[in-house]
Amino acid sequence: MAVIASTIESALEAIADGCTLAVPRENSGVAMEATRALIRRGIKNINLVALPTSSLQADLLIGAGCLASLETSAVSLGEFGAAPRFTAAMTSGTLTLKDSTCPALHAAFQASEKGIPFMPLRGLVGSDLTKHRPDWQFIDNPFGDNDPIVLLPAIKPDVALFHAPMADRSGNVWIGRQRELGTMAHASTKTIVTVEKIHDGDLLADPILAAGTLPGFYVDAVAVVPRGAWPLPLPDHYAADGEHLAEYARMAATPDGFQKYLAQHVHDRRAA
Amino acid sequence: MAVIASTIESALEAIADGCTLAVPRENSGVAMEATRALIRRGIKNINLVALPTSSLQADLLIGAGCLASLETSAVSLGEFGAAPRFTAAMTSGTLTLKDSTCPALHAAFQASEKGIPFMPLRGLVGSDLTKHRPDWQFIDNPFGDNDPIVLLPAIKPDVALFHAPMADRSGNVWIGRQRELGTMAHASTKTIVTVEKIHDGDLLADPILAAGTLPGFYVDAVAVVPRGAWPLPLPDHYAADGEHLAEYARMAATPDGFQKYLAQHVHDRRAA
Amino acid sequence: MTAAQPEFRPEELLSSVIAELIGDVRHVAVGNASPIPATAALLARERGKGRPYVSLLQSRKHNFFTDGGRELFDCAGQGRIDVFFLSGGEIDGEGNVNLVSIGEHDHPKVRFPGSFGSGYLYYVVPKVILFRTEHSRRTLVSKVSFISAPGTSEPNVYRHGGPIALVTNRCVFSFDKAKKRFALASVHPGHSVEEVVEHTGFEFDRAAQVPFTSAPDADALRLMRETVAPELAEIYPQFAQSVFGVKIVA
Amino acid sequence: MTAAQPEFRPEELLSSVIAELIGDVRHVAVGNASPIPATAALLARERGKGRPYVSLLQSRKHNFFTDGGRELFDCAGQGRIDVFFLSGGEIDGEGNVNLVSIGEHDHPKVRFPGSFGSGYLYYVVPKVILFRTEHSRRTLVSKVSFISAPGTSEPNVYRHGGPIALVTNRCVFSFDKAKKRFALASVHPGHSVEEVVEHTGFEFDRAAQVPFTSAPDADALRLMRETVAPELAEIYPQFAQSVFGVKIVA
Repeated sequence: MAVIASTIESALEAIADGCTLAVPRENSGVAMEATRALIRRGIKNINLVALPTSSLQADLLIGAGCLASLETSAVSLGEFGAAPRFTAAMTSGTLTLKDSTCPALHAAFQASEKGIPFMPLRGLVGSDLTKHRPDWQFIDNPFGDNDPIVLLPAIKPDVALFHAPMADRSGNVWIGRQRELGTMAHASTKTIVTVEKIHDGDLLADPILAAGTLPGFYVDAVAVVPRGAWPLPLPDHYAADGEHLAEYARMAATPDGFQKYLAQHVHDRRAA
Repeated sequence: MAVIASTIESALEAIADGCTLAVPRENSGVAMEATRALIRRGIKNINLVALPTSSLQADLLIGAGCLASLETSAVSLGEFGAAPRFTAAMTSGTLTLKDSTCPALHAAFQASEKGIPFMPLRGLVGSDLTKHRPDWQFIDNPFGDNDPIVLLPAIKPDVALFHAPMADRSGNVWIGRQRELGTMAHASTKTIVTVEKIHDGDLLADPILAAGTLPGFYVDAVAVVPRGAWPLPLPDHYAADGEHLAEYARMAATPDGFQKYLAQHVHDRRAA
Repeated sequence: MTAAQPEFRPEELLSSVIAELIGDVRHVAVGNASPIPATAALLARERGKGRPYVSLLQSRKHNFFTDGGRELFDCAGQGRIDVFFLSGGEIDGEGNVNLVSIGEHDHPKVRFPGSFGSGYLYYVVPKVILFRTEHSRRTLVSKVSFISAPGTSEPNVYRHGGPIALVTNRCVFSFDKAKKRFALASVHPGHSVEEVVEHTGFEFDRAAQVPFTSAPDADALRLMRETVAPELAEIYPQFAQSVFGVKIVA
Repeated sequence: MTAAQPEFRPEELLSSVIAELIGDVRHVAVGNASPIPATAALLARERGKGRPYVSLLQSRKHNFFTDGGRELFDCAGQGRIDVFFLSGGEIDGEGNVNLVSIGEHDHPKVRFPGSFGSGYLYYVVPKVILFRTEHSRRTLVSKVSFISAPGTSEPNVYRHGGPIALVTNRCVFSFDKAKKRFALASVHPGHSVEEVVEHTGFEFDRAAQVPFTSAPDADALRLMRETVAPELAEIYPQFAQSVFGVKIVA
């Protein structure tokens, strides 16, 4: 169902102010250039859901004031330290956060993928995470005896957004081992993908390629954005730009520095 | 963890009398030669679980008296008609059957894959299937209001058995789009696979092949059995042998004819 | 029927009427061993210039699924399948289908293959078209012996789907969910209301005048014969040959 | 320590003691940004001649996962991960870990990145080794401000996993599940029991005589330096260079 959009901006049209937006973890194919385009557009009040963690993407959107809320099991720059805008927003009490744990996010997306209202998960009993999640419910496992188990409501985002190695002209997208991207698309009403390149031919026609392909049936728009995950990595394609991430960590440590970063690397930068 | 077995018989050692054995539907890679080897060995009291349907494989095992019970959402020879030994066993009341519906089997295997005791499923309310499944439970959906939903207990087979296009020497198995084979392996304690051929090299080393690969970590034994799904099809590799299936349907229509079929096509036949 | 009406085969009539029932939707999925529904879905796609998306589960080429056997059901659960086809060893007047057995469940008189996905898909696919060519008191019964999937559910039951029609070799019934009852929508050319009444085991509504099922127009026939039939030959070679004269290539 | 004892770096000591704690198991998984646990796991694998299977989540080469980000957790839920490593912004004397915040949850004084998978893995992985190099009253506290995952659970709670030990830059604590309490198992060479008491914010058991942590033997050092270090360089180039002198190849 997908169309190959002529510009990244047109591909992103379905991501409206106030929508619930699902994005993958930092090393699974994050649509960073698309994220910068959304910030340039001045997007507002996004309910961001990270499957299951985030790094630069969430931090940028937080710092740029684009989020209404965030659901994640962690935000961190990894070896480059804490995520500075996330940390600042949390300690100043300005970000509404739904703290989760990784498998809970995976399970809640799978619930939506399966069209079921909730998914049970082991663990979590006695964790303070549950105190802040009135949307999670405990029941006594009907197949056990005095066996509390948490039920997680399905997460059904309006839009899923990620970056992948390639798509064909029918909008089939090769995701490889990053199967959670498929689940994210299945769980979301719409899916928008940026890709490194267009694959000539039909990704579904070759059984070997088809095994790693998200069918275009689930995809609403595709834009070609070479190095679209930069400065984050694209698995098997390019590594993270550590120098740039270190520079981000330095600049974003202060509100002024972050504004300078936005000006330099988001507003003055356009997709190739 | 897999070893490439030198004979099909040695690969099948873990399938003991009385075990719960998971097998895929008729067009997903059924290990038919392995099934014949099990019948030759005289296997008994198997609790067979078909994910989610079966054809010749279940019918042969029923006719040969190998099953203690069967869980499936259907047994049929498709265009070749009803499965004669299944039908005869049912109408004579000699087979213990757990009638299911396809997505319930998928969900129950996914529950086991996820290490959760049960999985909810929509549908089924008001179906007579539920009258014969005391192991299924209804609850009032805690996220709804007067909203009955069925909970299916996880299915955790002792062994999963299927046939696939190829494996490498580390026991990594290429399953392609037949992702339910991966779920079946994850859900089962052990997994045994027959393959058309050995792939030289590491299936996990190439990202394109890796996307369709079940890691050898989950696989306990692999045996090379060219045309190991015959007379059933192997997707993208060979079609069903319709002539043979028609012959089976004819012969298996009577107990004597079935015994003749067993003698000719099971006991007198050995793996290449 | 006028002399100008082109000739057609019964399979072409059924395919054409099912294509009409499909209507303007996004996605039609067709299960195994269903050559007439497959013809209808592909015809609908040709007439809709690519819409609906058609998934033929039996085909490798004509379905996009890459997430294993569960994807069809997950896709339906997501609300992404608009039309599906079901049949039944028995179908009753309330739209209940029986794919399991007649008689005692554990020791039945008649055993059918099993429920397949009906116990789920009937609830979540908005337009389920029941299709059973054999129209007799054996198949269309007053009350099924075993409910694989019920035709209707109580208002509190999560249900977005269910039967919209039942197509047989004699007629088309429409289904009224509120009344839990079929109504005779049309009788195929060459058949009669009396014949339908005689061979139907359940009560159904009917108007004083029941129209004949619309014959396929010239455009539909051309599309089926020229465009759809060669596509069908991949998975239904016998059917494509016997109905449309497509040569079987080994 | 005798003169024959080879010299070693602190990271080598920690890796060696963690390799001992891993023991004879089937599968060790190591999360992101954990170079010392990764060294330990690879050392254990070398000494076990290929057993345990080691999954380094940060590596493309050293993990087999092909079913997306959920597979690690599914695999653990299946009982197929025997050892995992967790850390905490705070760890308390009952083995509770805090990866979330200090102070009010919605307006904290200190915010950590988040719980990651701890709220699940701590319950289902039989041997969780807590690892925190910074051993201070700031990190090892009497009671964590927020429980990302508790050290123990009531008997009716489904729990096959939990902490077995806590390794710091000063010592090794073992964990007694029944007593819900750590015991000082050994003190690293160059450190003392008094120092551990001074810098630990929680109460713990200790014997009258606490041994020194066993130094890595010559074989372990050789394996780490010659075999493990080059493997590590793929994902921890800085670490492999600074600890083991592996040259970084661009």
